[in-house]
Amino acid sequence: MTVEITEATRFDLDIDGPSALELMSTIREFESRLPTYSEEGLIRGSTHPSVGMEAVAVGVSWALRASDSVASNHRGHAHCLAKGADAGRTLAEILGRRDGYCGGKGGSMHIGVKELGLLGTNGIVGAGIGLATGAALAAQAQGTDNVAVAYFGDGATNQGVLAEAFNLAAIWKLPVIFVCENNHFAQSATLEEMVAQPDLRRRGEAYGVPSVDVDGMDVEAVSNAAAEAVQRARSGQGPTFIVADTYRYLGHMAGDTEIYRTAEQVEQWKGRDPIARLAKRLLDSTVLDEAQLKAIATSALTLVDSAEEFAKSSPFPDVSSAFTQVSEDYR
Amino acid sequence: MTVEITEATRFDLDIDGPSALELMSTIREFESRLPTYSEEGLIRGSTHPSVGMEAVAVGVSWALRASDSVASNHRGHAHCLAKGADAGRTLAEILGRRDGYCGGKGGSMHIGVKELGLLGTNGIVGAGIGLATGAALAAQAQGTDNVAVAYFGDGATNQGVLAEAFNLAAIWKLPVIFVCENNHFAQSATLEEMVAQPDLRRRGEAYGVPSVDVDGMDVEAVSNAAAEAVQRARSGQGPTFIVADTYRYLGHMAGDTEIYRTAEQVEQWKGRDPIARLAKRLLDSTVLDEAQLKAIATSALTLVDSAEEFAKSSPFPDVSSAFTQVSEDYR
Amino acid sequence: MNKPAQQLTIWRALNAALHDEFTEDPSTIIMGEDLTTWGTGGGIYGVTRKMADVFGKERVRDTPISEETLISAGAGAAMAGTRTVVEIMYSDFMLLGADGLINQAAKSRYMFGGQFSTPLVVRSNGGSGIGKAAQHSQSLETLYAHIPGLEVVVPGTANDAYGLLRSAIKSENPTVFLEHKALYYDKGPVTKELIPLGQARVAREGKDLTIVATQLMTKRALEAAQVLSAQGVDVEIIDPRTLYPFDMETVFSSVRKTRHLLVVHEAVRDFGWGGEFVSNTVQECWGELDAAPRRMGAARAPIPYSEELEEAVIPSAQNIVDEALATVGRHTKLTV
Amino acid sequence: MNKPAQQLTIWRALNAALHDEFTEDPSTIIMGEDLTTWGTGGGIYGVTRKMADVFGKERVRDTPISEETLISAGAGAAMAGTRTVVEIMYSDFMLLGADGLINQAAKSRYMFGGQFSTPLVVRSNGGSGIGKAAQHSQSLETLYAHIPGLEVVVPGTANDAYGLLRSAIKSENPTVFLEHKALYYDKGPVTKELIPLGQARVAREGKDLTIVATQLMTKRALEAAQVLSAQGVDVEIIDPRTLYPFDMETVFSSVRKTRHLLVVHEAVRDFGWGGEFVSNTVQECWGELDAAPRRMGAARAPIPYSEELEEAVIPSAQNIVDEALATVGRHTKLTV
Ligand SMILES: Cc1ncc(C[n+]2csc(CCOP(=O)(O)OP(=O)(O)O)c2C)c(N)n1
Ligand SMILES: Cc1ncc(C[n+]2csc(CCOP(=O)(O)OP(=O)(O)O)c2C)c(N)n1
Ligand SMILES: [Mg+2]
Ligand SMILES: [Mg+2]
Repeated sequence: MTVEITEATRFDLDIDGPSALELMSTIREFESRLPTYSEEGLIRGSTHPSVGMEAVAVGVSWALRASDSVASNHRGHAHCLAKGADAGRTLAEILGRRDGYCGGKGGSMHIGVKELGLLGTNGIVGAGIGLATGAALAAQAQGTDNVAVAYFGDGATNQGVLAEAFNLAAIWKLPVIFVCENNHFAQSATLEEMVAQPDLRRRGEAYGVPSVDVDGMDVEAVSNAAAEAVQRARSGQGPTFIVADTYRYLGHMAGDTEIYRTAEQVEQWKGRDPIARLAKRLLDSTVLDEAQLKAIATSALTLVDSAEEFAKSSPFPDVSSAFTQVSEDYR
Repeated sequence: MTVEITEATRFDLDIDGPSALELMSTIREFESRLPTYSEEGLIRGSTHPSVGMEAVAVGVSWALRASDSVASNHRGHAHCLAKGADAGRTLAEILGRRDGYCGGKGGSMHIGVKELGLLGTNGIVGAGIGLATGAALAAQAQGTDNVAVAYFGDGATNQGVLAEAFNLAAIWKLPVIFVCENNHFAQSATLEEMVAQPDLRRRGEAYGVPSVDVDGMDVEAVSNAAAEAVQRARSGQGPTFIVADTYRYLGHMAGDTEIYRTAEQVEQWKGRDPIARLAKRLLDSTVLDEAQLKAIATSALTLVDSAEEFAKSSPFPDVSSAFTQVSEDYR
Repeated sequence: MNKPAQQLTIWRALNAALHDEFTEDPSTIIMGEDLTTWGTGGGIYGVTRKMADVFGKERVRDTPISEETLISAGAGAAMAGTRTVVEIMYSDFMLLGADGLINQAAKSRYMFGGQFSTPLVVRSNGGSGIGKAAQHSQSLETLYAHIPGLEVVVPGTANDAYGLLRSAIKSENPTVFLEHKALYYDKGPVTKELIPLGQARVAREGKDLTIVATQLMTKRALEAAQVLSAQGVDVEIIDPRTLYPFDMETVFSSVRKTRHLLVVHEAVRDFGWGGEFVSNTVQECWGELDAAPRRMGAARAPIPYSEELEEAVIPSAQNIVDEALATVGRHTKLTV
Repeated sequence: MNKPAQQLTIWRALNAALHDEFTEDPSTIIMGEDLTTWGTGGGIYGVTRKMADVFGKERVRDTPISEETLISAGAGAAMAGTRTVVEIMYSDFMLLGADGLINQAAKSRYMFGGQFSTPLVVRSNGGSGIGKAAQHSQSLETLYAHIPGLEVVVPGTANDAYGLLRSAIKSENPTVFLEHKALYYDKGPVTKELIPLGQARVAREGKDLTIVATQLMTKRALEAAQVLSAQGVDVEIIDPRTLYPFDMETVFSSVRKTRHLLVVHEAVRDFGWGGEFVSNTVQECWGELDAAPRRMGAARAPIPYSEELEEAVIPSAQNIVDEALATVGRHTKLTV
């Protein structure tokens, strides 16, 4: 029952099997620890946990392969882990360590992994949208059938780049999947106050991008929508916009006073918890029994424990590295 | 029958009367002469004539008053003239003369007239959209019932700023009217190639902005749509998006080879000519007779003749003015 | 005119300036992301605290994440007669609104022949030091100082923050007002007097070397001055406070006295604003300099995340000491 | 290696460079507005002529007016392994894509610890002189030179245009390639050899004064040199060709010979790149300078439309003569 979140194994595993559950549980555990690391001073700057939103990254990634590109946002660890990033190296980056994917230069908001097609988590809300559109353009121009995914939040849908990218992707039929994680808040701003037309799908449709709503708390639903979108993209039929209805259980980042929402609302959403839901489904359909479920939970814990150990014991980068890798000096 | 295009007289005149015709005829004559000025070297840089598109500026302006703001684009002389700008001073600016509205510093793409609420023609495609949205915000925040108009082309609808402004105007119910002059080309790019969803109205609707199509070759239709939009804006009900179907008869600017369209297409559109159409309507309904029509044509000619004379005889600005008016030195 | 000074943190001083200016001038508005709903209701660093309560949601607006339009609409609102403050959460994001700032606001007075004023203030924060990494830590003030029509303010103390913010809002010109994210909790006396843009502040008097520095670098230069003083180098520190308009006269007269100049900024050294100060000084004070003026700035690298790396790319107090000694020709201690 | 030189206009040389590079490397693409449908099918200044015919619409793409996404998608395509050229019609419009260039492309290698190359070239034109007014005439190269991770190329001759564009496309780093709109029809010999980024060109040899200038200013400096020569001042002219990487060594060794430096650019003088060259030279060549180095640049004003005004705000050959005389201490002719 131990599942390592590595590129090699992950894609063999069926969505109906235990691995989606394990991956979601691992991400949950991983992300849940971040506030503590922040409090302990292990994390500097901002880190944005995605607890509650695991089904989106996992569901989408199920349809992807290593050569596909992903451009993520500030709340992006789940996107990385689901695409196959190693939890230890991801956390090491978040803690600014030498063994982090970027040698500690990037941190939580700048985790890129070239061999996994991860074009980076991103500190600029909306910026990944342009990058993914470009990766899709590259795939198309080079004649591969790779696709690209842009993950972004409801808040990012108010950035003009999304409209531009929708249009460009639509006219060129670029193989890009725009995934909006609509968690109803942009930092402290509520979706209701920040948009007048809450049916975000219509933004994609207005530019000619086929657009679907999906229950972002249901990994199977996400994975089905993503599979369809990826299939469309791979076969040259162009982009899709997926709006996943989801929620973040924790604050926007460490120190969030959360004056913009009620504790009741958070509890209500927990009633739709994607992990509990999948677990119940697997149990009900006798794919797994209670003992196996427990084993999965334990294994997630173990995996994150060892990631933590790995990251914490990784040394800080050598100071000289601050001055290298700015440009390739090919001359 | 002489109508001076000045703020004072224009707004008293009824759309069914001769003045809309006179204004359109004047704009037509004014704009038709630009290519010649360019060839003669009287105009430097780029000038974009709007021959064929007169009904939009005139129809929209009919609903406006002097205190309303207008942010225009690169093809903006008609917007200025229709808002009440003096033809002589406008042309003087286009020719870079001292008596131009901006003392020759602006030129065709930067004609602003503060007392008419003209926030400028603009060299950056899409930029006027943000400016008009801001003017509407100012009107709302100061508690006036002024409105703001942004004029832009079909090409500009692919700039992200439009999506952002739609959203902002919709959530705040800003008194702004977004007027798209859809003339089917953006420089040499056809609308069909540059958008996948040609129903541009849907872009406004997707953000919660009430959106209408209008025949941009029919000044009455435009003016009705604009009146409704302005009424909505003045009464606190927020923005409207008007998509006016229109066409430019001349090239994008001087030197355009027009390889992107056929002469037949141009001729076809001339069959819907807004000036001929209004003239016929006024004749049919016996508002005007042939003699009066002729007088209007003559008067437009005379007015533009004298504007030309005024502009050409205006001296070039004093060189020292190149260094002034960069900032207010209030210290 | 000397009112009794209060001790305030920089964020409090900024908050007070906004409150006072909004009280005085009802044509002011402010907009930005999370201005009224974050933290205790005062934006990401608290600067807009209680603004909405006092002035209402019509004048104090939470916005969507649409920086391009916030800035260009800010320009339009200002041209239409409303004194507009736009808060951009981090100055790195101002790049999304570069068209509104550089192509529109900065040029609106000139292009239209002097008809329009554009009383727009774009407030934001720059600087590194708290682990926000490459896209939340840049010091990009030089970009704006290069653009005719823009004013650029970089306050480094609570008093300057208060007095300059009020002047910036009163200014008829578009102003980029860049706070420093690592200094918001720095405390200092605030007299609540207006400070005109374009007047440098002598942060320390001295006779051997003029150091020009802003914000965090002024603080570090002051630390360095202690060390240098013990080594017999008496440093004068000038904080220009505004990069444009700039007050070169104060720099020139200082250099005429000290005969040595070192400019220190957190902006990247290459093509940073230090070059402007050095070049002007060289031209103006050629015969009065005893040695070549020098410049320090961030390394030519983005700001890295990991703490020691972040520290390494910007000048430390020790770096300043070393470079100061090199400037006055005492190379023994030079380690960088 | 000396191939026979052809006489080509700059736009032709650029067009040839694109054709040659696209032929050699199938992983190249180019996109921009009106690239294939304007004029005789070659973009606003003809630079992409016949590209679509030869390389197809998959690699040569007409785009909507969406500069922000063109540049950020260009960055993404480059990170994903495609050598991407983005043509922006006028460099003023690049500001709409400042995030993609400055926050994304420039930092992608560093932030991610060296994993990614971003072979993106953003081609555009700057400069004034043809009446395009405030929003189509800026010389904004300094902004990009200040950003770590970006390369900045400012070719002034047909040969440089060819050789540097090919090198820029081959570069693994994001490059801002700024042509000059008033020089597209200038003709010159083109050897079709690659020119590495970071090597200055000595445009004229001389012994009394070093003038550093690019593009239109190099031309004017050459004119000025004729006049100065008649007055007994022998000018050496150095065209850096790339602002980053920069070749200060060539400037230093010239200054060591001439003992005088004047930097002339069309960018606004205040906070322009001249300050970098002056400051570096002062620091490096302190004892070898006979007079204070000077800088010239555009006035602190937007570019006005009317012809005489436009001419007035940027340095003329006569201005350069006057300033050169002032630099070498011959003040008699100084009229500015
Ligand atoms: C361009 C830009 N503007 C503002 C911010 C500050 N910021 C970071 S995350 C965030 C909210 C984003 O909301 P959303 O896109 O819905 O994503 P979520 O955090 O809800 O996952 C904001 C305003 C930023 N990083 N970049
Ligand atoms: C930001 C920007 N991009 C490109 C241009 C060059 N340009 C000027 S007008 C134009 C076409 C605009 O088309 P549209 O908006 O439909 O207006 P039209 O000219 O058809 O009236 C282009 C590409 C510009 N001026 N600004
Ligand atoms: Mg959200
Ligand atoms: Mg059009």
